[in-house]
Amino acid sequence: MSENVLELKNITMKFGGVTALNEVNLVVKKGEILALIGPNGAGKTTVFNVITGVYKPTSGDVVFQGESIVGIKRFKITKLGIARTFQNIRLFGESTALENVVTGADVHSKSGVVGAIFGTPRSRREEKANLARALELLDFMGIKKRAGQLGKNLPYGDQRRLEIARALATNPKLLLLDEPAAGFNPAEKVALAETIKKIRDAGYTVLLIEHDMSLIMGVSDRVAVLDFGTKIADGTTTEVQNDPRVIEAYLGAPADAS
Amino acid sequence: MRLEIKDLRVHYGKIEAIKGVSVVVNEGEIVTLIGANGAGKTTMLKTISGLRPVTSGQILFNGEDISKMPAFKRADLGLSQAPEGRGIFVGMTVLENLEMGKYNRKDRKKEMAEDLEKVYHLFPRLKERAFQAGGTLSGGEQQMLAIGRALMSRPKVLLLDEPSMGLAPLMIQNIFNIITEINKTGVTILLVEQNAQQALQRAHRAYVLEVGNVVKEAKASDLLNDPAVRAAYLGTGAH
Amino acid sequence: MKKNRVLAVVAAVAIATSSFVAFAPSASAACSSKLKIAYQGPLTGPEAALGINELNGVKFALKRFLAANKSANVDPVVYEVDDQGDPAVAGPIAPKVAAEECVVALVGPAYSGASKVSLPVYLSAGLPIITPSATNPTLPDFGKSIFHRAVLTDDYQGPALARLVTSRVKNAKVFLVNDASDYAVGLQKTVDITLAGRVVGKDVTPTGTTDFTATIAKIKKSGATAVIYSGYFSQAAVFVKQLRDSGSKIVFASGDGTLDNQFIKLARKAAEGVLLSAPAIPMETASPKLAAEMVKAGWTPGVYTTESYDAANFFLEAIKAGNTDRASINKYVSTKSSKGLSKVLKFDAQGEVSGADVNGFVIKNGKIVLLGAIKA
Amino acid sequence: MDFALLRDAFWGLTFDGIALGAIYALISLGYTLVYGVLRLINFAHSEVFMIGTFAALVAASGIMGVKVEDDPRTGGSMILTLLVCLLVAMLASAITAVLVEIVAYRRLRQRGATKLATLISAIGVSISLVELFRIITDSLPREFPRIMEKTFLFSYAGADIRNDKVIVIIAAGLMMFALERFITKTRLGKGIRAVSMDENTSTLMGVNINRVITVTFFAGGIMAGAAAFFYILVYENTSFKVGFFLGISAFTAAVLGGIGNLKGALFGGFALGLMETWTSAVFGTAWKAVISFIILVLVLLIKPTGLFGESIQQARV
Amino acid sequence: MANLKSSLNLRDKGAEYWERSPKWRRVALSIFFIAICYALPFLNNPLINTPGSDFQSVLFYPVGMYVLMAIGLNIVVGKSGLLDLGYVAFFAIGAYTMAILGTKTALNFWEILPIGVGLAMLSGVLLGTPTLRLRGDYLAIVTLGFGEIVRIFAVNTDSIGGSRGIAGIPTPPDFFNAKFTILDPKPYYWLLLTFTLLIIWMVRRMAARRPGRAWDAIRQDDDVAQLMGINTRKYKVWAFVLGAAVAGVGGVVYASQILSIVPDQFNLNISILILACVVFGGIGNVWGVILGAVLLAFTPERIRFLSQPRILVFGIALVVMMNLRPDGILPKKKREHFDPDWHTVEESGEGEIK
Repeated sequence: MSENVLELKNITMKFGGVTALNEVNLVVKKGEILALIGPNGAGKTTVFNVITGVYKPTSGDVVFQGESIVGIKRFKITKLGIARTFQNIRLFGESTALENVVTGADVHSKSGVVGAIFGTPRSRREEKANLARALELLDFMGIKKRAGQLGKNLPYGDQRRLEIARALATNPKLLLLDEPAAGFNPAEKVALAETIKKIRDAGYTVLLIEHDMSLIMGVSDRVAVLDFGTKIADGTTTEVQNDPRVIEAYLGAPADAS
Repeated sequence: MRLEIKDLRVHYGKIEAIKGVSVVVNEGEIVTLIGANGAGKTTMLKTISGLRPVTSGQILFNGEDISKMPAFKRADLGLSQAPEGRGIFVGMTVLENLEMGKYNRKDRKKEMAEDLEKVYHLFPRLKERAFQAGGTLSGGEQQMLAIGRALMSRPKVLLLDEPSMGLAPLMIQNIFNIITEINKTGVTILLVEQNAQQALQRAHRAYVLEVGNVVKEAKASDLLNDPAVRAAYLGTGAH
Repeated sequence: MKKNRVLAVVAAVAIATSSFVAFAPSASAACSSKLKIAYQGPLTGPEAALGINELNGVKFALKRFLAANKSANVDPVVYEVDDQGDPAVAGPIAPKVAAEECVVALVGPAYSGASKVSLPVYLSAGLPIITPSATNPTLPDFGKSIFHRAVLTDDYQGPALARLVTSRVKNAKVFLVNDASDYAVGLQKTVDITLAGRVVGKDVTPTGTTDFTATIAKIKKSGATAVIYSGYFSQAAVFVKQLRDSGSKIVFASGDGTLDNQFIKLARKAAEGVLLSAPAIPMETASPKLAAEMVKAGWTPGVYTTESYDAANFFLEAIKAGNTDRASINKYVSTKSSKGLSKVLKFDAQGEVSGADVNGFVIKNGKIVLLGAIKA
Repeated sequence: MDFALLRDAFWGLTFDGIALGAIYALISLGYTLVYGVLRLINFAHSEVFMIGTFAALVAASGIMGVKVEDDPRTGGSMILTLLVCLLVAMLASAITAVLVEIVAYRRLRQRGATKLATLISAIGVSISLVELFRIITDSLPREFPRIMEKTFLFSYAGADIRNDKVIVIIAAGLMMFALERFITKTRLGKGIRAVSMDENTSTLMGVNINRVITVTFFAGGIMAGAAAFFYILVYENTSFKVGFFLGISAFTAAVLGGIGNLKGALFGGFALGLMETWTSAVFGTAWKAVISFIILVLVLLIKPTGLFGESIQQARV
Repeated sequence: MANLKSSLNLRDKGAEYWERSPKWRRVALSIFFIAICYALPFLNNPLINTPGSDFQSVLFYPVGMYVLMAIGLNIVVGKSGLLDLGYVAFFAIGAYTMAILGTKTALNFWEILPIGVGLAMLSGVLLGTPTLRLRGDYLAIVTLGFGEIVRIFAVNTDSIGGSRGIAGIPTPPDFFNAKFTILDPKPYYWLLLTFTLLIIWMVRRMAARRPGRAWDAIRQDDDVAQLMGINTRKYKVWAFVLGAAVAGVGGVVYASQILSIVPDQFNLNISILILACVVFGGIGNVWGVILGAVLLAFTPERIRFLSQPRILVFGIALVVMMNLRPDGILPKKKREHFDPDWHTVEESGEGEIK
C-alpha cells in the first residue's frame, strides 16, 4: 500500500536570481490523494512543471516509480504515466471535446502517420479503441453530451472536467490537478470532490493543487504546504491545520497581527 | 471620486465571466473583492481599466460612464492599476518604469521630482535600485515598483490586483501597510486579493465574488467574522 | 422542401455547365477578319524592359507599313503575348496564341527559356516565328521548320567579343564576369574558349548583385588588363561605375545585353571607352533618321528594337506579297530574303540568319559608335 | 576558394563591407522596430526602402534641379543638395511606412486577425508597390546624378578609403545614435519600448497603442529612407526591384541579430555586410547568399533567437 | 441581419446538407463533382475562359499545380502551424529529379516519380530535423533561405545545367489512350487531378486520425501537446516531409509536361504565392485552400486583358480580400455536433473530425 509513486528529492529551482523552489522533498504514495497547498506564487505550479519535465530542476531529483525522470522529454514523461491539468485551462479550443480526449488517449497507440494514410488494421483498431475510451471518460466525467462541441465553447465547469478527462485518457499512474475547482460554486465543488474520490477509487493516484480548504479537507488523504518555495509542513489534514507555521503563512496571521 | 459599476457583464468568447455585477467604491475607501481563483476578480479589474470589452452594464467614474472609453484614456482620468503579474517593463530601469507611470501627464517634467520623491519615500528600496533593470528585481520589489508606478500618475482611484501574490509573509505585511498608508493620503483603492485575511483587515468594505456573481457585500470587519466566509476563504471554518 | 431546393440548384448547375460545352469554340476556322502580327516576350515583370524595346520595334514597323499600305488587310494593333520571360508563364499562353486563327506570324519569343516551351506548340500549329533576341544555339531543335532567328547565336558572338578585346588590347589578360543568367553563361563559355590562356580569373555576380567590391578586388589582384562582362545593361552599368570609382582604368567589354542607350544613361562617364559586341545594332546607329522618327512617334528604341523591327518587316513583306496564311508566310520568310536595317535577313535550313556579322562598338562621348564587323 | 584574396585585400574588403553593412543595418532597424511592437514581419518594408530611393532621385532632379549630365556639385550647394535628398527620402519612406501600416495592418490588427493573414496582406501591398513602380518607370532602372565627386581620402593597409562611403558610415552611425536616443530618452520612444515589452500594461499607463504603432512605422521608415539615400549615393542607380534584393539581406541581418532587438539589428546589419563581402571574396559572389544563410542557420541552431536574443523573452507554460 | 447573414453562409448550409445526406447521396454527389473536375477542360466557355492564355493549359499550370502545392503546404502551415517560406524547394527537387533522371537515364516517368518524391521527402527530413525547434519567424527565414539555396545551387552547378537548366525532359509514356505531348495539356491535367484527389483523400484520412489530432494539438498549443504525450518534434517533421512529398509529386509531373526547366522558375515568389493561396482561401480547411489556389492562379490569367496593371490589380485584390476576410474565403470553422451519437458517423470513415 505504501509504495511510493513519486518522490521529489531536494528539488531546487532557480530562475535567474529568484529561487522558486528551495530543497523541496515530497512523496506521493500509490492510491492516495495528496493536496499541495500554499499562497499564490508559493511555487506549487512550479512543482508540477518540474514533475512534468517543463522545467529541469536546478538541483535535486524526481523519481517516478523508482526511476529518475529528470531530463526526460515531456512527452515521454506523459507516456511513462504522469498527466496533468492546468490552472488556467489549456484545452485545444478549436478541437471538439471528444477530439481533446482522444488526443490524450492516443498516447499509447502504436500506429502513426503511415498507418493513418493506409488505414492499416492496427490503425483502425486503435482509432476505434481510443474513441471508445474517450467516450467512456466523457461519460465518467459527466460531459458525454458535450462530445461534439468545441473546447472553447464549453461552459467553464465543463472545460475543467474536460481537462481532467483528457488527462485521464493518457492512462496515468499519477494525475496532477492544478486548481481543478477554480471558479466553481460550492455545489460544483462538492460534485468535484466526489469526482476526485471516484478517480482515486478507480485506481489513480492524485496530486492536487487547491486553494479551497473545504475541498481539500474533504478529499485529501494528506496535505503538503509550500510557502515561498519551501515546504513547511506535510501530514494529515488535521496535523497540517494545526501546524502554527501553516496558520501563520497561509491561513493568515491572527487578526491582531498588524 | 466615486467608482460605480452597474450590472456589469463580460464575456470571454461564449463564456460569461462576469454575470451582472454591481460594485460601488466611495471616495477615500478601500474596497476589496475577494473570491476563489476563477471567480472573476481579475476580469473585473481588467474591465474597469478597459483591457476587456464590456458586454453590457456601466462603469461610472465620478458619474461619467467610461465603459466604452479606450483603456489608454481611462488612465488619464485618474484611474490607475497595478496589474496582475505586476506588468513590469523588464527591459527598462526602475526609474524608467516609474516614468512610464506618468506617461500622459501634461506637466510630467515639473511633477516628476516631486512624485519620485513620494514613491521613493514609500519604497526606499526602489530608490536604491533606480538604475537597475526591472527584470532583475525580486518579486517583492517588482510589486513595489508596480504600485509605485501606478502612483506616479497621481491617481484618484487605484486598482490593485493581488499585490500579495508570490510574496514572503513579511513582505506581504509590508505591502499591505503601504496600501493603508496610500489610502490615508486620499487615494481610493479597489483591491483584489486572494489573501482574504489581510484584505479584509485592511479594507473598509468588501464584496465576495463567486463564479462571476457577487454573493455577499458587507463591511469588511463583518465578513471577517462571517462563518461562511471564514469557511470558504479563510480556511479556518473546517473545524 | 429544403432538400428539394438544393437538389434543384444542383440540377440547374449541371444543366448550365453541360450547355456551356456546346458553346466551346470549335477548332480552327480560317481567319475572317484582319491578319494579326504577334509579339511574344516579357511585357510585365522584372524582365519587361527588353520585351518593351522589342514590342516597340514591332509597333513601329507596323505603323510605317500601314502608313505606306493603307489598304493592307493587317490589324494595326500588335497581338501582345506577355510571357514575362518565364517558361512557366509561357506554357499556358502558347497554345492560346496558336489557336488565334488571325495570328499569322509572331516576332519572338524574346527569351530562350520561354522559347523552348513555346516553339513545339507553334511548330504544331504551323505558326512562323522570327526571334529577335533568343540566342540559345539549341533552339532550332525545338522549333524546326517554323523557327527563324534574326540574330547570330552565342556561338558566334562569344568568339567575336573575345577577338574585339584582343584586337584592341595588346597581350590582354582578361577577367570574365557573368550574371549567372542563361544568356550570360552561354556567352561567357564561348568567350572563354576563344581566349584560351588569356583568362586570368572569373567571378559570377548573380542578377541583383549591387556591391561588386569583392569582384573588383579579385580583378585588381589578378592583374587583368580587361574585363569581359556577360549580362545585361543595368547591372553592367553598376559594375563599370564601381570599377571606375575604385580607380581602375582597365578595358571593360560586354556583349549585346549591354548594347543599349540605357547603359550610357546609367553609367554616365564610366561608360566611356566601353567595348561592346553584338549581332544586333542600335536603331540610332543603324538609321538615325528612323530612330528620330520613332522617338517622335513616342517609342524609345533600345536593345533589339532594330532586330524586331526587321523581323516584323519581313513578315509584313510576306503579307504584302499576297501571303495570307501561316503556311505561305512561313514559306516566304524561309525562302526569300529581306533587306533589314541591321542586316539582310536570309535564313538557312536551320532558320539561322546567314551572312550576318557580329559588330563591334565603342562608347564615345556618350554615344554608341559602330566600329564595324568584327573579323574572324 | 580564395583565402589569399581575403588576406591581401582584407582592409579594403572590410571597409566596403562596413559601408554596405551600415545600409543593411538601417533597413533592418525597420524590420526589428515593427517586429518588436507587433511581433510581425513587415514584408512591405523593402518597398518602403525602394520608394525612398526614388524619392531621393526626384528630390535631386525635381527640387534641386540637378541634371544627370551636370558636373558634381561642390561646397554649400553640394551639402544642401545632399541634405535635401536625404530629408526627402526619409520623409517619403516614413510616410509610405505609415500608409503601409494603415492599409495592410491596422484593420487586421483591430479584428485580431492571425499573423499569417497580416503577412499576406503585407505581401499584397509589397507586390502592388513593386508593380506600381515598375509601370511608372517602364521597367527601367533609373540613374542618380553624381552630386558629390568620389575621391579617395587616404589609403590604409592597401584599403582605399573613399569619401562617399565614409560619409555613409558616419551618417548611418549618427542616424542609429539618434534612433537610440529617441527610443531610450523620449516619451514616444519609451512608449515603443513599453509596448514591445507589455502591451496591456502600457495601455494601463495611458499609452495609445495606435499612435505608438504609427510612430514605430514612421521611425522604421525614416531609417529605411536614410538607407535609401545612402544606397543611391554610393550605387547611383535604382529600380523597382531594388527593395527585393536589399530587403532579403536586411531581413536576414535582423534575424541574425535577434529580430525585435535594436542592438541585434545593428550588429546583424554590419555582420552581414562584412560576411557578404568576405565570403564573396573567398567563395565567389555567386555563393555569398548561400554562405550567409548557412551561417544564419548555424547561429540559430546554437542561439534559437538570434545572437542578441529577442528584446523580451516570452515565458513558456 | 444576423439571420440573413447565416442564411447566406453557403459553407454551413452545404456542410449541413452533406451531413444530413444518406451515404448513397454523398457518393452520388462526390462522383458528380469529381466528374465535373475531370470534364473541366471541355467546359471551356466565356464565363471561365482565360483570354490570352490557353484554358486547358491554365488548368494544368498554374491552377492544378497551385492547388496541389497549396494542399501540400496546408499540411505544413495549416495543419501543424509551421510557417514555411521555402516550399518551392521541394517542388524544384521533384522537377530536377525528373529532369536529370529523365534525360540521363532510361527510367521513365513512373519509375522516376517515386524517386523524386523520395528525394523531396529526404530533403524535408534533412531540413526539418535540425530547424523545427526554431520558433515561428525564425523558422520562416530559415526555410526561405533553404528555398533560395536550392535555387542558387541549381544556378551555379554546371553539371545540372546551371542557369540554362535542363531541356528535353521526356514525357510520361502513353497511358491507355492518353498520349502525353506538349500540345495536349489534358492528359497532364487529368494525371495531376488524379494525384490531387488521391492526396486529398490521404490528407483527410490522416486528419481524421491520430496524426491529424496531433497536428491540431501542436498548432493550438505546442507545450500542452507535449504534455499530452505527443512527440511534437516527430509530428512536425512528418508534416514537413508529407508537404515535401506533395510538392515533389508536383515537381515531377510539372517537369514532364513543360519539357525544359530553368532554376529561376523556382524562385521565392512561388513559395509566397502558394502560401498566399493557403491563407487567402482559408488556412487549415482543405476546400478553402483549394478555392484560394484556384482563385489566385486563375485570376491573373483571367485578367490578362488588363496587360500592364494586371499584377498590380492582383496585389491590390490580395490586400483588399485579406482586409475583408482575414480568415480567408472559406475559413476553417468546425461545426459543432449536439447529437451525442454523431461520432458513429466517424467510424464509417466519412466523418468531419479534422
